[in-house]
Amino acid sequence: MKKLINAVDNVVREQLQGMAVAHPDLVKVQIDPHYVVRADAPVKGKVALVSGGGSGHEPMHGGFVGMGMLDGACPGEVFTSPTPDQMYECAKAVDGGAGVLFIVKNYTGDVLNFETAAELAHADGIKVQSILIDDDVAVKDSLYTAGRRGVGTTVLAEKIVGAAAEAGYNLTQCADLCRKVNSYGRSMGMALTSCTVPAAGKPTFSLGDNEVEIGIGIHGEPGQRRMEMKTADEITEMMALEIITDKAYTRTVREWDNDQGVWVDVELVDEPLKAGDQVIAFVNSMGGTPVSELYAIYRKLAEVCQSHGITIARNLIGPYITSLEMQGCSITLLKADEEILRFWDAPVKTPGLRWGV
Amino acid sequence: MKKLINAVDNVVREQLQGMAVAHPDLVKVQIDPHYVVRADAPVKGKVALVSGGGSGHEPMHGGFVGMGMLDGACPGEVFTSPTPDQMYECAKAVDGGAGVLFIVKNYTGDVLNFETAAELAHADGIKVQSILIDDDVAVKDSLYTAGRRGVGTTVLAEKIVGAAAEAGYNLTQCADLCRKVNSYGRSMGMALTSCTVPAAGKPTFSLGDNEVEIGIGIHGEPGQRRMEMKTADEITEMMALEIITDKAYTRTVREWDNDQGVWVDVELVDEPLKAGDQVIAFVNSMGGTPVSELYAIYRKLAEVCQSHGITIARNLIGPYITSLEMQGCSITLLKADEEILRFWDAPVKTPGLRWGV
Amino acid sequence: MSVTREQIVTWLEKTAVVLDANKQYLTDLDAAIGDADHGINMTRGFTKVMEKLPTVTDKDIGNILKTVGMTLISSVGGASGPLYGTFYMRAGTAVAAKEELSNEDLAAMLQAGVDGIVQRGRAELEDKTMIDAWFPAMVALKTAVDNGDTITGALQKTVAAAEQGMKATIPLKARKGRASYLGDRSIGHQDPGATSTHLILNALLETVQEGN
Amino acid sequence: MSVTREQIVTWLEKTAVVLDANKQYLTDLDAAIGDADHGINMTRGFTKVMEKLPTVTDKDIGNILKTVGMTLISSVGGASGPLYGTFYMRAGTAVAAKEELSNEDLAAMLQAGVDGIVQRGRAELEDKTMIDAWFPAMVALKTAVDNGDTITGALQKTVAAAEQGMKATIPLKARKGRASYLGDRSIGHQDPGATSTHLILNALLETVQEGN
Ligand SMILES: Nc1ncnc2c1ncn2[C@@H]1O[C@H](COP(=O)(O)OP(=O)(O)O)[C@@H](O)[C@H]1O
Ligand SMILES: Nc1ncnc2c1ncn2[C@@H]1O[C@H](COP(=O)(O)OP(=O)(O)O)[C@@H](O)[C@H]1O
Ligand SMILES: [Mg+2]
Ligand SMILES: [Mg+2]
Ligand SMILES: [Mg+2]
Ligand SMILES: [Mg+2]
Repeated sequence: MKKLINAVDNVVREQLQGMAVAHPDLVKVQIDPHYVVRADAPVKGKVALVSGGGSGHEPMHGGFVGMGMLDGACPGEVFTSPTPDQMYECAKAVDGGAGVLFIVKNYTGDVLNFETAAELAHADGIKVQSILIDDDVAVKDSLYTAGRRGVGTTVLAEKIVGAAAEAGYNLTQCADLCRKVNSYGRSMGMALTSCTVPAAGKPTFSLGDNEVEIGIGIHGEPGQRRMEMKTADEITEMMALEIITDKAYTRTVREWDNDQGVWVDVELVDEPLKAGDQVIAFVNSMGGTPVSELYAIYRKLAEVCQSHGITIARNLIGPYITSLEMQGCSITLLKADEEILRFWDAPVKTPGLRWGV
Repeated sequence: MKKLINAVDNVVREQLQGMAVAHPDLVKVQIDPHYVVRADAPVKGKVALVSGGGSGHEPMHGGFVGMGMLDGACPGEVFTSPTPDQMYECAKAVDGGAGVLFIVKNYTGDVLNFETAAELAHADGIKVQSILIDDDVAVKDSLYTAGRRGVGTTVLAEKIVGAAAEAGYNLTQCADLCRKVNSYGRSMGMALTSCTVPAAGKPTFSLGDNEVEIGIGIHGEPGQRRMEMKTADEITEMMALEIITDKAYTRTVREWDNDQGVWVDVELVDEPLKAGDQVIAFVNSMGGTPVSELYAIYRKLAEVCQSHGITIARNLIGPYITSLEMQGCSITLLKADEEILRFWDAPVKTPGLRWGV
Repeated sequence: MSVTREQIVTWLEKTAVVLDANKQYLTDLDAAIGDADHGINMTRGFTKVMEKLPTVTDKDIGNILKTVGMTLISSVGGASGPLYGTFYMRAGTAVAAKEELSNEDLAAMLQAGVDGIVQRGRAELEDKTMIDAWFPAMVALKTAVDNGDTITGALQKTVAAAEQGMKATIPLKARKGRASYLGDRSIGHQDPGATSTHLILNALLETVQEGN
Repeated sequence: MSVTREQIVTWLEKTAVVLDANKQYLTDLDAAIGDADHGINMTRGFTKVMEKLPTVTDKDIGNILKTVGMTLISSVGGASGPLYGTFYMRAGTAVAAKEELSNEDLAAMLQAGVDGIVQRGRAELEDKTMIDAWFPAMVALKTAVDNGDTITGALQKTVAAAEQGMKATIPLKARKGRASYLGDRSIGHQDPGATSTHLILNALLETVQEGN
């Protein structure tokens, strides 16, 4: 394993310290328990957005803390969900009285730990809502799996709901918008190489010179299937079609009822994309794939969308939700209505995403 | 070789086409000869900035075309300087009557081809100046080498001089500022892995599991020396010290005299950094190193700067001048006076760098 | 026959040692069908437990186990953190204020802990999770205790059942946790969580055997 | 004895073939001390030359060579593009309007081309560049022609000198081009540009030998 790190046990802490010295104007970093909050937190009267998850996906989530996006982020160990006390402390640090929205990627670890955190925060009198992101079409059914993983749509949701919170949406409105964004977003990823978890010291899986993993998540885990290497056009078309032709997706998720202080099961249905839809297209690098290759992907993606009557209204191209140094990419298409586009275009000022200001 | 590409011969063209569909609001892309110009080119009365070089360094240069930065960029084949006719056509497309400044990285190929382009543009009645970027302290003398390579400072120069041109600097003022930025900037790079040139199909060099290359350029060429892998802190300190303790650097460069229409040899001296200086610190990924590792580097860099009495006034952290998918990083310290900081902070709106707008 | 507070402490110490010794093994199992961190997670958690343990060894068993649970919850993260954390929390609650455990106490403790894991994680038997080791182990202990087995005999059956359940995860297709994303590709691999469960129960057996 | 227009065309065709055959070899040489593209660059250039050539084969030799030079300049890029481009441009100017070349013409043509490379690239002998092959080759041709050698004999000496110069680059430390960044690490590797120069001159020799 060759990485620009010091002792493996200090990897996450030192990266956070680097972020703290680099961006004191944007974020404050708390070490032990680890969390990142915007420099001006808590923002009085504004709904606070908190996300978190394992480290190794940078710039997500810490790099998305700042004006117009997240109020707080809780980084766990590499690829390991953070713990409830991090989330709880972070929620206390950012709550400006209007409540806290947890944006949770659907992984067993993240879900279980955020559940405990929501209970702790609620017990403390903080208004909490929690929305699950589960957009990965590579996971086909939810009955025989832990359900679709939360991947690319997370970045777009954090941007869009962040702008809504900034614009004065209340907690329920933010939660509703976040649920909508999740239900409008679909993603699919692939890997050319594995990544190496620092503490593990060797690649999580190994791929032949002529093999790729299709339908991967973001934790260096093997994908849905392994196949022979193909051209960028073929891979792009394959992934875009899985997204575009994905059927309605129904599953039951646990949501927090803040009034009752209990978890309730709700059934959610995502409707498929259809001709005539506008989308935000997000082509993401898994960390080790350079942006130049993403443009080749985007070129073909635009073609496939067009041939299915789907209009790309906005795009985002680059490494935003990564798996350490893994080579590969993911594609996210998010159906975008006027509300979503308006908040997408709103100013954002974070270490990892910035425009309009 | 596994890359997200189609036929190797189409790599550069397809990436440019992707950029064209992705950012029609920011850039116009010309295929054959290849060049990228800002969407509103030519901007009447404004000095036009043109840079270029081999492809494979994305987002540089095409990703830096837009308001507040470059007017035009000429991408060659991967790691191969573009040709004079690209540069000449690009210069014609962006000249708004106030002349064209070529920003040229010091590589024999880039220098020779831009020389011919300057002659062609001049013959056509376009006012031209050409400034060389040669900031790589890994190259020790200029007498027995082709001189210091142009690396990280290029990105900073394009941003700063781009803002100055936007603010109304005339051609000579832009050239003088660019020369100053170059003489104030120093860089050093290192690689953990080689990269693979698509047309070559295999890694340019191979490194043992416990080896790194120190003092690399940006073309996947071997570095100044090979050494045993060390910690991020040790590597950062070593590179930072080579930059900070670098002595005055004297060399003779050819500059274009637009009045006489001839090349003249001028001697340039870069003064060393000293305690009390303010700098812009730029920690760059070579393409395959994730931003999380850059933050660990930045943390140590800030420490080393502080212990030498150097204040980091601004920073830039991310993959901006890359070598395809190479893992590794470079550090640039640019001494920054009030003029430089003002133009650094000015708005910029390009596919690869954006703020303030 | 009973399990003393000192033996509970020894069990936890042994657990820390055995998980550390199997760190790589558990991580490798997780690399095959998960994200290559289970051994790392468990060692991180039990290293923290070892730091905390000296401050509570004079407390009652319920208190000790709840401290272990809270330490795991706040240091492990991942899926295993809240699940194992819940196990020790609930186990501790079941034996609140006790200074030593009868065989019946032990069976009730295990049952409470396992119930907690099921409530949090909602896994069922044959979902290819730690439940596939915990559940048969719990049943075996209860049956043995009901039959009046010695503590050593009862725990031997418990560990044997856990081991069998662990091995039985190999041919299963995962339906919970990260491994479920792999679908058929999860078949043929042993579940890392079921493996750490077996190690933990075996540490208890060894503790009790040494005490005799 | 003379070199005809047809032979010049054949020479260029042979050059394209031999560079293509040595594409990997030249690129590998460049990987060792440069950026792994010299073979790719030269093939890209001569592929374009082959596309252009049919449109000028009825023109005079000066015209043909100048077209080759302009094509290389506008299609190769890198350091070798302008340098080889300048060679053919200047060579063409030196034999402007000629339909065939005397031995003296050939020597003058080579001299003009090499002078052009030196002016553009400012390399000196032993800088470990293509000049280390071009320069001794040019001197050998001039001497042989002055001595009244046959064209074949003169070109044999030319190619031998180029080959020797090419091999002599191996122990040198580079002082120009990318290889110069390597310092001492450039020692022990043959310069790719000197190697392509030798191949180009050898193609001329072969053309002339076939014609006899
Ligand atoms: N819903 C669940 N119920 C019970 N056990 C589970 C569940 N999900 C996962 N597990 C267990 O957790 C183990 C993985 O733990 P670990 O690797 O530490 O966490 P993560 O999956 O978050 O990386 C699995 O091997 C499995 O035994
Ligand atoms: N200043 C120079 N003068 C003469 N030849 C040079 C000079 N610089 C480089 N060369 C030649 O160019 C060759 C490299 O060409 P090539 O690899 O195609 O271009 P680049 O170095 O731009 O990648 C070197 O092997 C050397 O022979
Ligand atoms: Mg994990
Ligand atoms: Mg080159
Ligand atoms: Mg795991
Ligand atoms: Mg080269």
